[in-house]
Amino acid sequence: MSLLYDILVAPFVQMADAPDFLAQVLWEGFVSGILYALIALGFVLIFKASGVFNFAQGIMVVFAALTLVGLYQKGVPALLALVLTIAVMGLLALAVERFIMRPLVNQPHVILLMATIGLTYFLVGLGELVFGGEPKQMITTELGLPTGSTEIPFGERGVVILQHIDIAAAVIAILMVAGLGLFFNRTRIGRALRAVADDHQAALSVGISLNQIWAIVWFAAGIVALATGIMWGARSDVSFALEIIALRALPVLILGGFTSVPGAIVGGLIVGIGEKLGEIYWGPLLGGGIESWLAYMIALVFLLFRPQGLFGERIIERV
Amino acid sequence: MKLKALIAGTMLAGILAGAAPALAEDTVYVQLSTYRTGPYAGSGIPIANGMADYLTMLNERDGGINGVRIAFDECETGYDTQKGVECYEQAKAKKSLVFNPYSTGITLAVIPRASVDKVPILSMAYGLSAAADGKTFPWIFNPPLTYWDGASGVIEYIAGQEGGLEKLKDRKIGFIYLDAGYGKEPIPLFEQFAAKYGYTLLKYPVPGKEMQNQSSQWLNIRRDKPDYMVMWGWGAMNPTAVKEATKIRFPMDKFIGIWWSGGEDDARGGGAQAKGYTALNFHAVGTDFPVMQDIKKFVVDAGKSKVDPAKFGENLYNRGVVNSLYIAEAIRIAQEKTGKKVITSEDMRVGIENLNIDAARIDAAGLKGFIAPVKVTCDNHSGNHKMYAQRWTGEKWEKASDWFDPMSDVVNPMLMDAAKTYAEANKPWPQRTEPCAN
Amino acid sequence: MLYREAGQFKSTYAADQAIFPLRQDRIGLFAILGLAFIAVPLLADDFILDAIAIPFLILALATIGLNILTGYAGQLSLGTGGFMGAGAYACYKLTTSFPEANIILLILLSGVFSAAIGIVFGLPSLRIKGLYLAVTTLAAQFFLEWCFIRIGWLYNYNVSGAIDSPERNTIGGLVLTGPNASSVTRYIVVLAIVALITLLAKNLVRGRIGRSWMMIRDMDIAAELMGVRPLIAKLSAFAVSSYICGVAGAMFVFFYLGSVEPAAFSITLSFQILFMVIVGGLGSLIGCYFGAAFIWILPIFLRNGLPMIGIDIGAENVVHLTSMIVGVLIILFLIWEPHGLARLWQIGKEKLRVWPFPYA
Amino acid sequence: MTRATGEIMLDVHNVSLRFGGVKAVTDISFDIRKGEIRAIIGPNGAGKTSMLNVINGVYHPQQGTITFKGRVRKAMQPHQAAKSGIARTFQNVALFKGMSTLDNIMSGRFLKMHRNFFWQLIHLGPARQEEIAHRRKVEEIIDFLEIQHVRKVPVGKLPYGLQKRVELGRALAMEPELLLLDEPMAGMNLEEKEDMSRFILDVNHEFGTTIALIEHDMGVVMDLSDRVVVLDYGRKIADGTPDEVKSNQNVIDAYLGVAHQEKSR
Repeated sequence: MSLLYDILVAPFVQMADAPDFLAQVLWEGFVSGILYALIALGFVLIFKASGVFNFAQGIMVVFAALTLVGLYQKGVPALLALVLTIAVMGLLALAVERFIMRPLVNQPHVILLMATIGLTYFLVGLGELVFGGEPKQMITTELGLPTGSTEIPFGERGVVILQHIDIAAAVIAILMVAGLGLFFNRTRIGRALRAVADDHQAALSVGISLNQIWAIVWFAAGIVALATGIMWGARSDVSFALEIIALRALPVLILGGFTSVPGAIVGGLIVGIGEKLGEIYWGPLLGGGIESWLAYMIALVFLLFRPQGLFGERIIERV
Repeated sequence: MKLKALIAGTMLAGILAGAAPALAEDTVYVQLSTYRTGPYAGSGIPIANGMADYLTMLNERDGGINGVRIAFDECETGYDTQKGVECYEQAKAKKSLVFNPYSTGITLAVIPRASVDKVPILSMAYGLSAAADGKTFPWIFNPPLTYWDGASGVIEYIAGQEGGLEKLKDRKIGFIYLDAGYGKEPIPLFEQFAAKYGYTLLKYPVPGKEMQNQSSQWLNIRRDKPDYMVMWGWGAMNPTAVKEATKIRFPMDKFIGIWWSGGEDDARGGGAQAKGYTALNFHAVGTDFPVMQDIKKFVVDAGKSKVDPAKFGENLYNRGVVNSLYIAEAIRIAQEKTGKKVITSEDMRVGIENLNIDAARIDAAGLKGFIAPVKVTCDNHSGNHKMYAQRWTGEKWEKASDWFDPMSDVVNPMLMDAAKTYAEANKPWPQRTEPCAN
Repeated sequence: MLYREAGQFKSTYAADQAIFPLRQDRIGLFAILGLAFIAVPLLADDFILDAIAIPFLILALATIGLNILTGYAGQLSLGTGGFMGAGAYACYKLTTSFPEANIILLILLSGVFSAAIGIVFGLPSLRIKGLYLAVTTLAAQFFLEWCFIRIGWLYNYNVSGAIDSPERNTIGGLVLTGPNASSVTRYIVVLAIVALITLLAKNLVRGRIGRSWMMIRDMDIAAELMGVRPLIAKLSAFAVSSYICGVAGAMFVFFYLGSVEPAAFSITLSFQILFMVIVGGLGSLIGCYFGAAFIWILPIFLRNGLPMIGIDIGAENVVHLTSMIVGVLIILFLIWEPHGLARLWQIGKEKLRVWPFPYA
Repeated sequence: MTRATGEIMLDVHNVSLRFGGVKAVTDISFDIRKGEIRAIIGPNGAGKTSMLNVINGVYHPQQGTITFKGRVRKAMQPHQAAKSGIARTFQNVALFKGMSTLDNIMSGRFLKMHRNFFWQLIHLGPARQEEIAHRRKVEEIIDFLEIQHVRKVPVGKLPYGLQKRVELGRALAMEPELLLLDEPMAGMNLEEKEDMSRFILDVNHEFGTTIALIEHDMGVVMDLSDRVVVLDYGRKIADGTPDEVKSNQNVIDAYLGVAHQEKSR
């Protein structure tokens, strides 16, 4: 009985007792959810257009951030470093298209997934070789991003502390999603990208080659990765240790569906908020630290009931 | 064809094992296990630089120790136990005088092997605290003090802030730690002290692979409102924790790290708000010591160091220097004790067991104010030496307390008990056969 | 001309279905076994045995385990490290609970526990395929890792949180595990177990059960229409695979590392094994040995070989370089030779058939 | 051709199948008698393959029943269908690409092999004898289909016509009572078609296997089959002997007219 009480009642009593704390937990969950969603977003871009399950998306986030900071540390001014990093992500996209996508086109999904795992290792090695392995501080102020925090009174005596950088992260995420939406719906290339997701032939008729499209989506995913990396790096230092946390984007995708942009956002928020609530209010029952697998378990259970995700399309097998 | 294959195979084996360093008559070899890669590289790199630079300085300035040059190379462990064990095997194969695991996990893995393989293990202020019992662990050394000494030092420091150990009653002390052998090591002592002094211990483990994502832990800390926070962190965990502490506006002068959480980069992560963050230490920070000036002159300025000149003399760099200092002093003592110039790893064990850096030696070696005297004995391989607290000013570390002793009277019996428990759990634990030389 | 099957006619189906139908291959096998069982223990030093041979064999076994699941049954798993850990912790609990029992038996038994866990985490494979399954195996990986860290009972509440291998003897008094076990003893035991399990695995994959795995892998609906029940085929693949991984994990602790922290069974290990499978060749047992040798020895070679030929790039850069090379190799193998080194070996043998002539 | 009056082996009764809103098959009934060759024809998208998928349990119809050898089933699992004696080839070859010809056909023996896991492990004694006994059976099929020369070649490397033949061999290895062939001659040249027709007739005559066949080549259908059922837009429009069907006005309208034109070209 007391166990049931601990599981079913006590956590909610705690929440009601300290609403300001609950609000803080929700906010923290929201912010990490936004970051998961951004990683998942880069992933969805690539999956939609090329059917590649890009395991390396998480590492691209770190790689982009590391390149930015590393260039800065080598004496390049911040804004120039930003431009150069974008260029590097462009080169990466071209290289991926030329050396991975093109030779492996029409291979089974699993083969392409394994290739991106190979890419992951390559990028880790390259990033550390060039810029060194020690964690680096994000150049937040140099890029003109806000630092500091604001206390907002909440309830009778509580406060919620909002980090300005987190607010900026949320704003940038929203702008990014809006920008991508415009890109997809209003530009010629964007429409071609949407077409390619449905039908490769149709895209060709727009006059854009598949190869170009792949390069463009990988580049777009690279830009998303850079933005994510800056936000994430500002919260904790930039190092490849972030890679494991970036893997959290995978359960996000399972919840949201591999091909759905709104799915990535909603899935990210579910995972971000869900795992924080789970860890803070239910984690102590299991000795804590359940954050490391909670998202995966939620995704696993979810898969059993709805394999196509929240927003994905139902798959019919043909023989 | 078979013959060719055999020859090729033999050559391959040679390459794999690494050519045993072509040792000239007057050279000894020391392997330095380091990690310049991975999530712990932030802490590992300055230590690796410090270790290498001190040995290079000895070779350049004095031509080695008593004319014996020190050949050394690095083995990259990435703070990973599996690779660490590989490095240990390599150290053994290449007849390194001593093995420096630089990871509590690796130390734990090699402790049972060391006495069989006759490789002395030097785990300077880390590793298994119970290894201080020289009778049980003749081949393991952890001077100048153990984690349990450090933990007692933290409690002493907090008591000093509060005005006495009895004031700890009904206080809440939070402990945030890397959830691995290293971070768990001091828990028994904290728990024992909690029972004794009446404070409540709150534990916040941080999984190694998620150490850059501590927001849950710090949310919990915000809810629990401990009076003090103590940290056993390493690598990327440290700057993240400091940053998170500033985010929840935890009073930084009540946040105390062990000596491994006291890197400049760790505190810098929190920016100006990290002012007041405190860490223990057992050697000085900075460059105003003859030994550091020599390193600068013979190594750094000569372009023989990998250190970024701006980071020369920082805390963890100096930690590496101290580590190599112990190695070099032990070699010197082993030479004296055995009368040999080129010593073996078994001689080295005797050397470390008789390590004695007293005030006179400190002056002679240009270490005044750099370290406190250190003496290892047959019974006590650690020695419960002095430490002090340092405080972050927002830009650098400043000394925040005098040198003080750990609570040896409490800690030592616990250490010896723990050694017995360890030997019991790992039956049949070998009896010490090495004679006590002193 | 050395490697020709001319004149070797098989007059029975039994002979045709032998593992090595060719005489040269059989001779080669005996030569390798002789080398492994006799020459290596006599000639190799402790470093070769402890740092190369023993881990290579154990990792090759784990690679076989994963290859059965991924290469033969077509189910991608990223949870190998977790399953290996399950075997290791099971063995630790068994031997500390029954110190008198023979350690080799316990190691073989501990695989049963990891097999059971493998079956549980294999259950989703009935509804989930391909990429989705890969994500659910990550759930297994992270959940098991968490268990190893947080469930004190698993490591007997050691303060260090690590498990270590206590000293265990055979009936004759020969020390098998613990610090006093000699490298040669441990090597022979590992070699024997690995060779035995390889043989058993080969028997499985060439028989009815192995065919049912490959049928599911190649065309699951056609397999079902031939009477294969996906439930049984997939779960048996998970069970056999996790059993082998579990045994490998137990040996990893007891015959190689001696003491491990939970971090040893992290996702890094899972990837390492996956790379061995890819480089060695999906769906090939001999490839597992090639892959394990390649991935395990490459960094050791780079670390020690480069300085010997006068290139010193620093210990850390060797690690970075290894990571890059492995990454590139994975991609290259996937592009050029998805069947990995095993296929190259085959091609090499074909060439050898007609050597020194360019064509047969 | 009196076999069309044999006992009813399979009875499809009022079967309807929908995917979401799309009707694949609507209210279809027909039967297959023991020993006959039954053809299912119709234009593209008529629901022929869906019908086969319903018969061997890949799809579960929303409506109607399937009676096979006297047992009424509504939703059968594919492996149950296999067990009760239904084998199948596919429109787009569905061989096990990673396996050799021999292993592909051996896989057809899956249900006939019974040695358990532990015998499999040691692969001595019973398991080995079983393997060899079935190998003998498989070699008979290989001889029958004249594919000895590609016995050990991975099927992915075989030309299309041979792949179709191997697929037939795999189905035959199951020793089925009812054999479903989905366009066995699609994409073949004339010579290959003649070979395949011969094999189908031989199978029917020598082994007495009942065959249901989907085929577009009308000449083949008319020559081989005892009875023909015609589908169009998921509905049955005709059923009877080839001659009856040929003269059915609905069929001519929907399908045969086109085919005749093609033929006369």
